Amino acid sequence: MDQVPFPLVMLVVPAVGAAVVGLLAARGAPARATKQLALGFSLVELVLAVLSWIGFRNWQTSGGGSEGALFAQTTSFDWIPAFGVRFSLGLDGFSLVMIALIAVLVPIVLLASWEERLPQGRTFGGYFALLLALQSAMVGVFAATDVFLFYVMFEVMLIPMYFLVGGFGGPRRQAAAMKFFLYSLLGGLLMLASVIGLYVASGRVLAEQGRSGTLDFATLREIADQIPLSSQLWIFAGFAIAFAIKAPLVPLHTWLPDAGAEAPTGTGVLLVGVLDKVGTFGFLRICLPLLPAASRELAWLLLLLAVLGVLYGAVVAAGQTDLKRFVTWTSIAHFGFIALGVFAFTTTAISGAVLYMVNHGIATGLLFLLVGMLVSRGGSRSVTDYGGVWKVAPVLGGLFLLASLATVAVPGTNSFVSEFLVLIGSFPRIPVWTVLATVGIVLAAVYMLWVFQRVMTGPVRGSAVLLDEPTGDLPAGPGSEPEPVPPAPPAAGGTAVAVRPVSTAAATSGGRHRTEASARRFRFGDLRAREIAILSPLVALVLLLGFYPQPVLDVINPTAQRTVVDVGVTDLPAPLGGTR
Amino acid sequence: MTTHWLVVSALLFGVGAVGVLVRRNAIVVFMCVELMLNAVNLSLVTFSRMHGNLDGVVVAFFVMVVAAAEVVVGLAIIMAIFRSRRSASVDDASLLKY
Amino acid sequence: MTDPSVPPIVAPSVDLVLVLPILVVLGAAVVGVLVEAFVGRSRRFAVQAALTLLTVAFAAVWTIVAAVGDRVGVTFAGSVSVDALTHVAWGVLLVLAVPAVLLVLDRTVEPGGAFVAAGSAPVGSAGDRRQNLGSGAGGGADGPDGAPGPAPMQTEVFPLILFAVGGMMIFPAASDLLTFFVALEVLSLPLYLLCGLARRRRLISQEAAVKYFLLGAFVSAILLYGIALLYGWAGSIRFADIAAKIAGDPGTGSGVGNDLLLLLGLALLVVGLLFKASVGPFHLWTPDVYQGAPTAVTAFMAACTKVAAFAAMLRVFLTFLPPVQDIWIPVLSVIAVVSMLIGSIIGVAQSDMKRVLAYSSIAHAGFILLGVMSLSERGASGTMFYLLSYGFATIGAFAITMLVRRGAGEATRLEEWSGLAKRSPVLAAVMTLFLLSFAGIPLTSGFIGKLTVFTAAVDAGLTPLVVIAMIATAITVAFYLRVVVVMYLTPTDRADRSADRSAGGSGPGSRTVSGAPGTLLETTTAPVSVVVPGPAIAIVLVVCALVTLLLGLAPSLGLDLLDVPLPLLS
Amino acid sequence: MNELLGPDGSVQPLLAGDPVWLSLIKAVMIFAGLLLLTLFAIWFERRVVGRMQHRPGPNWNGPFGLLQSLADALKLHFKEGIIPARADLFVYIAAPVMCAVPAFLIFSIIPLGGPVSLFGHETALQLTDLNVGVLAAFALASIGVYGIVLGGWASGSTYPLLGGLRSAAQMISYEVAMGLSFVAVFLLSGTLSTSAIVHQQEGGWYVWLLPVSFVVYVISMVGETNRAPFDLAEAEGELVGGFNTEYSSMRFGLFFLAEYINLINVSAIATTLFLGGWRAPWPISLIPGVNEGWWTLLWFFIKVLALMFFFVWIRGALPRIRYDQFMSLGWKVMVPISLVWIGVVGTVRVLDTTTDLTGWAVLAWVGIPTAVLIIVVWLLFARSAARRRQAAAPAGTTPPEDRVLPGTVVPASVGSYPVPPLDLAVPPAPPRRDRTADAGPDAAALPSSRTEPVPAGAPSTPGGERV
Amino acid sequence: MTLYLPIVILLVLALVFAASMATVVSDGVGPRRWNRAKLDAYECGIEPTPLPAGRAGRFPVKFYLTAMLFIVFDVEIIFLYPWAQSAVQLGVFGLIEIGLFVLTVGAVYVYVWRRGGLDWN
Repeated sequence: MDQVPFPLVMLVVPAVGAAVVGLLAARGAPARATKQLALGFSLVELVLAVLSWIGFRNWQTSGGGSEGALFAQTTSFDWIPAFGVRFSLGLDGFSLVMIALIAVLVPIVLLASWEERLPQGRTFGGYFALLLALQSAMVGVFAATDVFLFYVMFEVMLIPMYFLVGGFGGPRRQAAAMKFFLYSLLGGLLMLASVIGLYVASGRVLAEQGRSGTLDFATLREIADQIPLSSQLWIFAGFAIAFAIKAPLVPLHTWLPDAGAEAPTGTGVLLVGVLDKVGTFGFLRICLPLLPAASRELAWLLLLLAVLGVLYGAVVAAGQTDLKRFVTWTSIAHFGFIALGVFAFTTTAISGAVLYMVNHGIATGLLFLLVGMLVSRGGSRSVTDYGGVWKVAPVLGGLFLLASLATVAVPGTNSFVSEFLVLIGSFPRIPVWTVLATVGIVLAAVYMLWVFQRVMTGPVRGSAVLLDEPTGDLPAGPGSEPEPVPPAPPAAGGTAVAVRPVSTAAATSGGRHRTEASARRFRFGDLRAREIAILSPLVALVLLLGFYPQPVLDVINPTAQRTVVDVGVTDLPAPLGGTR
Repeated sequence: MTTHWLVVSALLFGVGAVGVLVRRNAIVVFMCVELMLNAVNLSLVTFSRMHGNLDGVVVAFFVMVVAAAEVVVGLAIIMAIFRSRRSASVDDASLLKY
Repeated sequence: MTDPSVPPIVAPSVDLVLVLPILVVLGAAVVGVLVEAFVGRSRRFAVQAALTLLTVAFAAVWTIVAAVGDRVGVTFAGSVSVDALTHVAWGVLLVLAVPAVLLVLDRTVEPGGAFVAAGSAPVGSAGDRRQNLGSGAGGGADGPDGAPGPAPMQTEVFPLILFAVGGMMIFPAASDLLTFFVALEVLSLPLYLLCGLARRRRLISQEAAVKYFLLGAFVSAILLYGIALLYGWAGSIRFADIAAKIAGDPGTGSGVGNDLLLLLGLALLVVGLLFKASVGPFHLWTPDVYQGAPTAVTAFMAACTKVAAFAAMLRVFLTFLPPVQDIWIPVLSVIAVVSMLIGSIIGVAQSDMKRVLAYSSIAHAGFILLGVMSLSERGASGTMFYLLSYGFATIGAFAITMLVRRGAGEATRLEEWSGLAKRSPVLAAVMTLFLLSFAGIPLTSGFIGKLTVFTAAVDAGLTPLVVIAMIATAITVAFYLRVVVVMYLTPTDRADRSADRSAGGSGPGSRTVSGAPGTLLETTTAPVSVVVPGPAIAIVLVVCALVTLLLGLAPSLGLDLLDVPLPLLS
Repeated sequence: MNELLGPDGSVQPLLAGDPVWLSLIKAVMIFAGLLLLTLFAIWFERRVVGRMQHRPGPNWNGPFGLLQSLADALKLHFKEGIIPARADLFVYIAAPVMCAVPAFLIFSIIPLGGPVSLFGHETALQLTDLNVGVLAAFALASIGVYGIVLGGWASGSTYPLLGGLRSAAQMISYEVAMGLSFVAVFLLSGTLSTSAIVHQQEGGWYVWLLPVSFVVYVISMVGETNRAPFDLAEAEGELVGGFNTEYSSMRFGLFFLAEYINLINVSAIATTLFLGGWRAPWPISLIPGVNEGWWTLLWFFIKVLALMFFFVWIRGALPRIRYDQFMSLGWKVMVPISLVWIGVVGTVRVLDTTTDLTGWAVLAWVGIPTAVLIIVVWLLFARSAARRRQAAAPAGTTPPEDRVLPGTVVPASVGSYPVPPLDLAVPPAPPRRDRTADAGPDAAALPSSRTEPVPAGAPSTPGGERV
Repeated sequence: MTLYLPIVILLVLALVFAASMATVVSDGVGPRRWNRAKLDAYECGIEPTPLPAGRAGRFPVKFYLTAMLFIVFDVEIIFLYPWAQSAVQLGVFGLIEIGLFVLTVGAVYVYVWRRGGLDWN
């Protein structure tokens, strides 16, 4: 059980699922069947993740990690012998938690997308197949223990994501998808250059032992110190740019708000919640252990970017009026924190960073889904089109508050633990950066609460209010009609559904403030039971990890320790005694 | 003495090359190319004499053949375009410039 | 009178078995000419097509057998060198030639074949229209109403292709300057002609031919001058002698004058080669010719000519350049960068499918040049792998270009491809695969090609170039993506959709263009339609897609076969 | 004396010692001689033709009218040199020069005689002796074609243009046959030097060994010189005066001069290559001393004169043939015959000298394949001729024809006699005058424009391209 | 080189003669009587065709074809001459090679013949 190659299985299952669902959809299978099938596959994946977790824990507790074996549940076979490339998968603490996060998020995303309004001409079969394909690729990225395989999966991940954003997103989806793809691809190609460089550099080192170059993680890690610093710096640069684009760190972040905003809600969750973590994960997986000298040398630069991201992301987020863009900007700030933790080079900070990756996925996922539900009701992404939603939809408002608090990292939510760990872990080594980043926390509270206040509190207005014109097909009240209200008739051109906020008309006609009396004819109702059910796992996780993060930290910590050792710095204890 | 021939050949080659670049009529361009080929032949033969082996002369022979084959192919193509549009000027053929 | 100073002529040793594939191909070409002369018009097409296919296939098989059996050697008095590089080049070339020939012989897309039936009929004349509309001389595919269809194509195309293939095979094997030059011409001349033989859009086609021919002849002359100068410098036309002289010359040259000859000679030679491979600033012909030539020929050129040119470049570079690489690598670097950037940046602005592919080929030429420049075993085999993967993808892409039609002609404008994914999802998916391969996305053969070539380049210390190549790749992806966007994410316009419905019921083998005269006219109002591919194109598409995928998933299959050990024989 | 000969018997070493003044004298002599010979040849031709036609020919100026040509030439000098308005001035003037100069030069490699002593200097009766002598002559002859075609073109007039083209086509066509006929000679002689070839004919003239080559050469030399019965370029009935229609005065005179010098040239080459050059003919050659010194000049000119008589003879005897017959003869008869003949000669020569086969074996090796080849070709011809006859037969009995010419109208119901094509309607305007009418269909091939639909039942135009 | 000198001498002689005949004699010695009709193209007294063939008009294609054929065969001759000169030295090998060469050109010849390239009508 311990050494069952779960990663491989978890890579294959969604891939097969994607193929099956895609084929069925192409053959005209009913949408419902394809949806259920896709959900089935994702649930299987979830079960596998749980089993894998258990197996990993067993392996860990039985001392598996201490005998030099870096990875559990490995699979490895020759792929391209000419390049010393092997198809090898395995799990360590970092990858396990990320894969678990994916496994949790994907079923939720599928369920949340159950009634998504797809652009004309698109089918659920295609959508879900692409989501599954994306899941497979993401599992591959996190589980890859060969740098080459990592790169391959890194690139392959782009394609389903590209089609998800470009094919199923909002009105400006094509430009956004293109921007996303080109950014990522450019990063990916620079990374390819670095992969090649790493291979060549390893070849030079290994040639002395009569071996040819390799891209195997374990081998590379052993010889990491023998690669000359000058080479390391170049190689590091390529990887770092790729990961900084992916993460995204500030000067390279501009694709994310567009892609995140235009992506359909479910896709956005995966994009912000998981996909972007590949960047920070890459730093941990490749830059730190394999290029330690360069990492030490260039840590200041990444830290600078991280802090910049924290502050800039927070400031810009505060200025956003588009809800989805707002969420992506908050994420940019959070990624700054994660990067800060990564490049602090202490076990606590790194553990915190990894935990932050998980927590951010959960919290932002929740927030994103909530925003999605709100937008699908209100038909507008603009903050100004909402007001007093809480009064109309108290459950939605409550959960939104929880998600906001989690995002701001209020104690008791999961983000608090990770943010705290990052900050106290970083402080001993990089006090100045840490203090600067702390400012971001304050800013986060400002922007988050401000948005919350504008959307949820105050008088009911904007999209929440029914129009004066009675249109027969409107839902009479909450919960009576499962189908969300169509925001607008489909555009005649058949292109993307041009969502014009219904409120515009209302706003100009002066019907802005309504009395409480008309609140029963609100345009949209509160969350329905199934929506609550969909969100409840995330809510549970937010709270659970807020109070008891130890199981996750147990998984992460050994790997974090190892990583710090790999970087070649002495670990600095956190001032408050760490978390172990 | 022989280097003079090389200079002549280079000059001829240059004249041909300039002709190709400057002239617009397909047939004239084509003739300039032939001039270039023959200029090369001159150098080949000169070099052959300088080195005292026959390689250059043999190459020159084959160059003649190739030139001839080029003439045939070129005439065929130019003739075809000439029949289609009644002009042999490269300038007139401008469908592909956009 | 015989000069006593001239040594007596000695008959050179000739190993015919070594060069058998060349002999077979060229022999079959000659037989093809005779077939034109003697076989009746109605049977000519079948005979020619079979002859060409079988010949190429036989040569391919023989090459593989010979390569596996490691039959190597230098023959014809040192002018032809059949070594691993030659075998690999032949193998790649012939393997690519088979699908290219299949495209050429397809007659389902264009009734009567994609080539002109009577090249001598003036464009637009009554005779010209007659040959395209039917009721011309019989023998072509008959229309549904029993009236004779368009006149069958000129089958001289097949011998021409065989001659070109023959030349392409000699080119990388040539190990003296004379053979080199002759091979270059043997491969070029048929191509010039083939470019001008399109059935549709003949004016553009002929213009492409003239353009290609004039530029090609000009560059041949330049290359020839390079040959003359090299000979003048070394006193021998054999590669081995020249290489020995270069290597043996301390500091490359005893005097400035001599150095100048070597430098200029090599430079001009290289220019010629780069032109043929449509690299960098020597690419000017490429977009026009690719656009104008019949699409099948374009595919053939894009795939096979590149193989021949780069393989020859490998031999020339590997033979001559190592001692003087300090001078040459910077120059070539600039060229490679220019090629990559021209191809990628100008390509972004293109709106014609064939031109997009042409600029893509220019960019790819720049990438491939990196592999050649690394002057190593890995570089050589990487180059060949790249050519193989690029060749299959490009043939496949052009095959799909053949299928998308408006009226009677090909619909090559990008906007005409909008919504292709809805119309024919499989074609769009396959096209996407090819485009991803061009873009170098992992799990496609193009990625492995890039990987091998770039690895070799990094190994050779060309890291900055690789970085630029990566950026260029990213730019090229922009225009590949545009095609994908157009196919998948752009809806078709209404007129097309209605036409699609009416033509939608076309079963296998039937054509969406009707055979009735008057409807075949190329007009902008005609709907865009997708032809159901006939067996030949279907095979090509399947093979290209499979190879692209297979080499992406399991590249060792190809990489191991394409090993080029150094040094080369000469 | 033999040490002054090259290894293959050429007189190159001998001539290499010529001082410049001697070359100059020789050049002047050849130049003057050719002019005189031309005057003589014109007179000769007119006299002989006159005799053949039962009339006296020129007999007024000088003894036997010998000065008639001179009078004609002088008259030409005093004629007005017209330059047509549409002529391309430079080329128009240069063309006759281009025609005449190579004609003079060809004679420089002809061995007029054997080694003699000239002004106390041992030399040969030959201006120069190149080791590519025949090739040089061949090349110079080709340059003459330029003069003709350019002259026709530069006149800016239709008839000269067509005449020039015709004569260029004719000359290059026969040049191929001529060139091929030389190959057999080189095979036997192993050299291209004219004097060496003459030297090697000591044992026997090549005309006996290579009769086929000789015949081919003689026919092609008539074609090459545009002489009757092959004088199609100047066919007065068809093309007025051919390429020189627009020429007058001595520019015309130069063309005329060139034609006659070429006549002498080809005769001289025939003499050199096939008729033993300056060697005395057989019975006379038995007399000792006739093949030496200045006697040789005599034998040479006798042979040349004999050939010229032959020229005149056939002019007087044969009618002008049709152009297609003429080209067919050149391309379809002389070329294949030459090729086969070269094959035969080459094989015999190579097998005979490089292998130890006996004479009979060689003959078998060569003869059997040749015989087979000839039989096969003959059978093929017989078949295709039969087929052609069949095709010409009434259509009712014609089996479906394989090689239908596109554009030929094969009426569905034909009587037993040919029906004229039904599309002889006269077009409203000649296409050449109406350029805009052409632009329409041309543009139609563009993707963006619309082609005119073919009118239903549009008549097909006959002719055009073949399959 | 000295072997070519006599040719140059003869060339100069002939050139001077021909050039003087074509220019000085033709244009200087004879009378000059201007007449518009005289300078027109000669077409048997009829009005000359406005566009004479060849300048802006067209040559009959047949002549191009002949030119191409000539080139092909001239090339053949280029190779036959050296072989003929050295046939004995090259021996059977040379014979076979030239045979193949002639056969190749022969294939073209047959092709042209069968396709009517040699027919004039």
